[in-house]
Amino acid sequence: MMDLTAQLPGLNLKNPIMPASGCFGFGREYSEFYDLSKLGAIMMKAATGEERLGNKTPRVAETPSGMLNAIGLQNPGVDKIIETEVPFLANYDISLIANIAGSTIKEYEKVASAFNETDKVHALELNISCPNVKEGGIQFGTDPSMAAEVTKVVKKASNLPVYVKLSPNVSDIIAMAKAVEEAGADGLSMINTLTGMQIHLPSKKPIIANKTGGLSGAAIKPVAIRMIYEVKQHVNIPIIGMGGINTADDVLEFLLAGASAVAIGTANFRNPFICTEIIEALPEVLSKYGFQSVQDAVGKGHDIE
Amino acid sequence: MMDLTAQLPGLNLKNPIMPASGCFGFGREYSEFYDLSKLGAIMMKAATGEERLGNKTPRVAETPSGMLNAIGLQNPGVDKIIETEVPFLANYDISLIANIAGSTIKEYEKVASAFNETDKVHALELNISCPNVKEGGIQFGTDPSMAAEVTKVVKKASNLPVYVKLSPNVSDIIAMAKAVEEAGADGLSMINTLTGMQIHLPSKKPIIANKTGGLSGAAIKPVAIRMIYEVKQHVNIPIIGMGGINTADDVLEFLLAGASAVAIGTANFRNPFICTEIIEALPEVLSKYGFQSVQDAVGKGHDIE
Amino acid sequence: MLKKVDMQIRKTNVIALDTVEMVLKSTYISQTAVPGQFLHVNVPGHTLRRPISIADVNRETETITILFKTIGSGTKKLASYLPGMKVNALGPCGKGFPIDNEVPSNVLLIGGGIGVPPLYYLGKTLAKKNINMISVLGFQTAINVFYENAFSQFSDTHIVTNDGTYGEAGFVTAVLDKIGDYDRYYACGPLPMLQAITKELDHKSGYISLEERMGCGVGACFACVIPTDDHGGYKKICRDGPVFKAQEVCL
Amino acid sequence: MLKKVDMQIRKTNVIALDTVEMVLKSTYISQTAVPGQFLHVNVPGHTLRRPISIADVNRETETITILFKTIGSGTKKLASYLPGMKVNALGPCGKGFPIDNEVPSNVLLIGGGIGVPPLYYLGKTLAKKNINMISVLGFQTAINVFYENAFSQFSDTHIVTNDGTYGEAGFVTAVLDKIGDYDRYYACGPLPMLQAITKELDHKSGYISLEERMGCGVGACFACVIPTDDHGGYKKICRDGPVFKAQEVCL
Ligand SMILES: Cc1cc2nc3c(=O)[nH]c(=O)nc-3n(C[C@H](O)[C@H](O)[C@H](O)COP(=O)(O)OP(=O)(O)OC[C@H]3O[C@@H](n4cnc5c(N)ncnc54)[C@H](O)[C@@H]3O)c2cc1C
Ligand SMILES: Cc1cc2nc3c(=O)[nH]c(=O)nc-3n(C[C@H](O)[C@H](O)[C@H](O)COP(=O)(O)OP(=O)(O)OC[C@H]3O[C@@H](n4cnc5c(N)ncnc54)[C@H](O)[C@@H]3O)c2cc1C
Ligand SMILES: Cc1cc2nc3c(=O)[nH]c(=O)nc-3n(C[C@H](O)[C@H](O)[C@H](O)COP(=O)(O)O)c2cc1C
Ligand SMILES: Cc1cc2nc3c(=O)[nH]c(=O)nc-3n(C[C@H](O)[C@H](O)[C@H](O)COP(=O)(O)O)c2cc1C
Ligand code: FES
Ligand code: FES
Repeated sequence: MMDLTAQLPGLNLKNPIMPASGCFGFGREYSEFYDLSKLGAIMMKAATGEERLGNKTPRVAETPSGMLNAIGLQNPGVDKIIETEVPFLANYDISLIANIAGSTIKEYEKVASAFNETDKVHALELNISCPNVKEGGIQFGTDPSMAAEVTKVVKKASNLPVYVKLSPNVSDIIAMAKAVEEAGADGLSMINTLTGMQIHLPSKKPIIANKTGGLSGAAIKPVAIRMIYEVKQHVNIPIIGMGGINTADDVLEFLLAGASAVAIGTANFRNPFICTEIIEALPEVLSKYGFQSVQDAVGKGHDIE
Repeated sequence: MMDLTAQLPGLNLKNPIMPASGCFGFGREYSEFYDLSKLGAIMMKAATGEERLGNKTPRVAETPSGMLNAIGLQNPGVDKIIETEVPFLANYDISLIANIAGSTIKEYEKVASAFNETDKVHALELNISCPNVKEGGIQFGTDPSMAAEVTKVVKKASNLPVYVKLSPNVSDIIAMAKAVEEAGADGLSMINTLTGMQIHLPSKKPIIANKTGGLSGAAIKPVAIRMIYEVKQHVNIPIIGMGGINTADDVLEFLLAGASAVAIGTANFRNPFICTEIIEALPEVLSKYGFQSVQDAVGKGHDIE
Repeated sequence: MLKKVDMQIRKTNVIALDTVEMVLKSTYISQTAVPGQFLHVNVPGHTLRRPISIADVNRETETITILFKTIGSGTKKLASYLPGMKVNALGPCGKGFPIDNEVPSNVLLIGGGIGVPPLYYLGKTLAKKNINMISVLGFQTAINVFYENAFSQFSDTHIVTNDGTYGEAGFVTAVLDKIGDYDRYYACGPLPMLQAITKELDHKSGYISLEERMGCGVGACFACVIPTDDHGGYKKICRDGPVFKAQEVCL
Repeated sequence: MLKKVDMQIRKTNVIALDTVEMVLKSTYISQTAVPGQFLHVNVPGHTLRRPISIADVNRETETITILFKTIGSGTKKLASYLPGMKVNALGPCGKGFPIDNEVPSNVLLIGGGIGVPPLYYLGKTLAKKNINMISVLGFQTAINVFYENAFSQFSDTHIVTNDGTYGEAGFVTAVLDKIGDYDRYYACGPLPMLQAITKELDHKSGYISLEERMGCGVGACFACVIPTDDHGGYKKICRDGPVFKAQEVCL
């Protein structure tokens, strides 16, 4: 039998598949389609210090092989999430990863320590790359020293392993990855969305009310693979890969590039069963290409030198 | 009758459509499909100081709604181009834009002054963004001060208007645009390709021999539109827009974002007639959305404030 | 409960300019859908599904009818599908119009353009409860008009066209004071129409069905929110709607 | 001259494992194509066209035949097309095999897998010139074998399978010294096969047909180059090839 398990700091996954943050809410809706315990883990929707109402609508637009979104971190705030959402997810036999966001370092700190006090969350995903909020967010994601600083603060505020989610909207992804690794990150999560825009011809305005939005879906997969491949050669912490995964073949491509586990975002919208279907298809794909386990494939797209 | 003309420094275009550099060679092949005089202009394939043989093959790969390429600036060298290719193109009633590339500032200078001496080239496109060569190219494209420096040298070496071709692989596209504007650029050309990678599962290696390649085609259109829209608000020089154009609707989207003319690259490969078909379709699209001319639509996707 | 279903196309028909009527076979949807719910329809080659209202249900033939306007690449592709081919959808999505015992005996249905379809299934359902209905259906121009006869089967039907090429001229609001009395209205159509109606009829009980660009269609992505009146909250159109009390949301 | 043509599918047939034979109607291509040229085939929904060799031409019926293996999404989609549907292609692309008066009277055709198709049209054309031919066709395994009978019509045909499940066992090179004499060879197949053949037969005159991933297919993008022997130059497979003199290029 194919060994699908993946071991990463804080995460003992029965398989390497998890829904990506923001594309799966807190699991309630998709729990009506299948038993969430089938998943390796869940990356929860971003939590901020207080409730956020997010951006004006329209918040999404379709693009060739992808989509734009500018939700704007709408969420009920970290306390409410811990009170009502975490207990629901704790019913399932899966690892829970809390995605934390903020406008200030203080806010990140607050959210991180709040999750630290529950014993139901297994890791934090530090979202320094959300392109859809006015303050904070993206600055942390494009400046290595700011990224390092917020990583340090969050590491201090919490005992949970911290996966820093990197933005692809940078000149030098390796510098970003190294900066947060040195600052104590236990892992990386990449990539977040590429900033994009679509203009609606009849109204002559950007379709997304926020004007710009984050590009996700198959269109960005080559950028994700490139960045993971490059970063893998320069850091020693594991990578959770994401960006355009739609098939088990795609998952293997991410593993070969250097991801130890993967997240699936946009593809859930077209097919609510995508995560479970990929989990089912993965053993055959791995064995077709000569692998005995998920672990076996990680990083194998690199020259052995 | 719809006025399709576009006036940019050095370029009096009968229509705003031109094939993008590297996707049309020096026009010979496509001249067998249609009369090149129908085009507004042609952006020639990159010229370097000496002949270059480019990268190993495979040099292209298909991606969702796009493709990767790593040709590696293969070209016969600027002197040969001036001797054999420019005279051929000079037979047509179109503007000629020479795309110039190099590994060192000296090489850029050499290529720029060589083109300056022909009277058949109307403008230079300064390629500081080619991601597929080991030295030079991309460094100039991600560092504002280096970009400014090479722009200054090229401006000095030539009397031709200079359009600087920006790379999208940067954290701050506005800083790049402003730097080259201040350095004397007459216009901008954007965007070049996003760096990406695809891994071939059977061989477990990147498909492109160069490993990474440049992502082009419809997939990158939202990134192009976003960058042009942002840059338009911060510079006063015209923009030649490109990245994923496949239809006359796409052209209008680029005009609304702020482009004064557009280039079409990857789409030529699927449809050799794409440029002429778009030129034919454009008047109807413009009038459908209430425009009297190409010029009328430029920048109209921005709030009038 | 929301399911992912494959439905075979039984019939397609162009019933007005750029407007397609499509009959689909689905045991599950036909047995569970209530008026006002929608399908989140997969269109191969597209990243996002398309939300389309359920316009009619036939429990005997286990079929449902949708009506859609060909706008962009998704609906154009859908329009090219032939009987026998399959369409995949999530459904029935959202909450429909409340059809409880408290429906007053005189109601008004107001539909604008492609907002007309969900009102048809609603009207047919209310007709079985012997509710008296008036319908006001607005279209841009004569060649857009559809389902006039269908609505006439159960309601006093008024057609309005913006350019006056058919029925009354103007917007649906133009005829609202010329029709009989009613105690509740149900409306679906473009946002400006709903804004005008909810303002003009703010003394009446009313339900409106809203549109918004959607991601997941199931309530997970927060793409399709609408502000509600109670302290800055939001509701999700795909899950809490698309039907809301007129006073519940801020248009 | 290269043209962009719409061709109607006349027939499709699965003739071996994952191998489709497709007959297409095109007056222009059927009148102009020479053996070794290819079509650059459009597959809707894909950014790049697919290069597929012309396997046969019938000037009376104005049809051409292509044979392709379903590898990835493009060829799979093409394989799903039904007679009556149209396929768009650029063609005829490239330069074919030289079939001048200097063709020696004894030649060898060597095809590997999906490199077999262009040799069929070549063989049929040479047969009309009364050239004696030997064919060595290599496949992976028995269920991949196709066109044995077709080649037997004009040549002494040897089939080789890697696993020995049909014909001789091994690679095509295994039989090269067991066959009759010949003065020139024409080969098409996977790169390792061509490398082995050109090495082993470097004393013979030979022509080989090459494959490479393509962008434009017309010579404009420099995607499909191959180094040539003369001072570090390159040739374009799509325009200068796909057929080259064996000694002209560096494999
Ligand atoms: C709850 C609900 C019910 C609907 N019922 C119907 C119906 O019964 N008949 C009908 O013709 N139309 C209906 N619509 C509108 C319909 O969803 C759009 O016309 C359709 O999605 C357009 O898709 P397209 O590919 O043709 O257009 P494109 O412009 O190519 O679509 C691009 C993207 O924008 C979205 N989009 C574009 N217009 C709209 C819109 N008006 N509302 C929501 N999303 C949009 C698409 O879903 C897609 O994600 C409904 C919308 C909603 C939200
Ligand atoms: C001159 C020439 C003639 C050919 N003749 C035939 C033929 O007669 N029959 C046949 O079955 N195949 C032939 N091939 C190979 C054929 O082009 C590929 O099998 C096909 O492009 C695969 O497409 P896909 O969508 O199925 O695979 P994918 O892997 O999905 O294709 C992705 C991309 O890679 C390219 N690609 C993948 N494999 C190859 C390959 N081996 N060569 C070139 N490009 C490739 C595709 O064109 C496409 O751009 C020929 C190739 C060339 C260059
Ligand atoms: C609608 C939507 C909402 C998202 N919200 C978040 C979020 O709250 N936090 C976060 O870190 N990433 C968020 N993302 C980014 C995804 O987690 C993921 O990194 C990205 O979409 C790339 O993966 P994909 O192509 O599989 O969607 C969001 C993406 C989408 C499409
Ligand atoms: C095969 C290929 C070769 C290219 N070569 C060059 C080049 O030599 N110089 C250059 O400035 N850009 C080059 N580009 C980039 C294009 O000019 C263009 O900026 C980019 O492809 C985006 O446009 P598109 O999506 O319409 O292709 C090349 C692109 C492709 C696909
Ligand atoms: S569309 Fe995702 S929450 Fe409504
Ligand atoms: S494929 Fe473009 S030059 Fe050959």
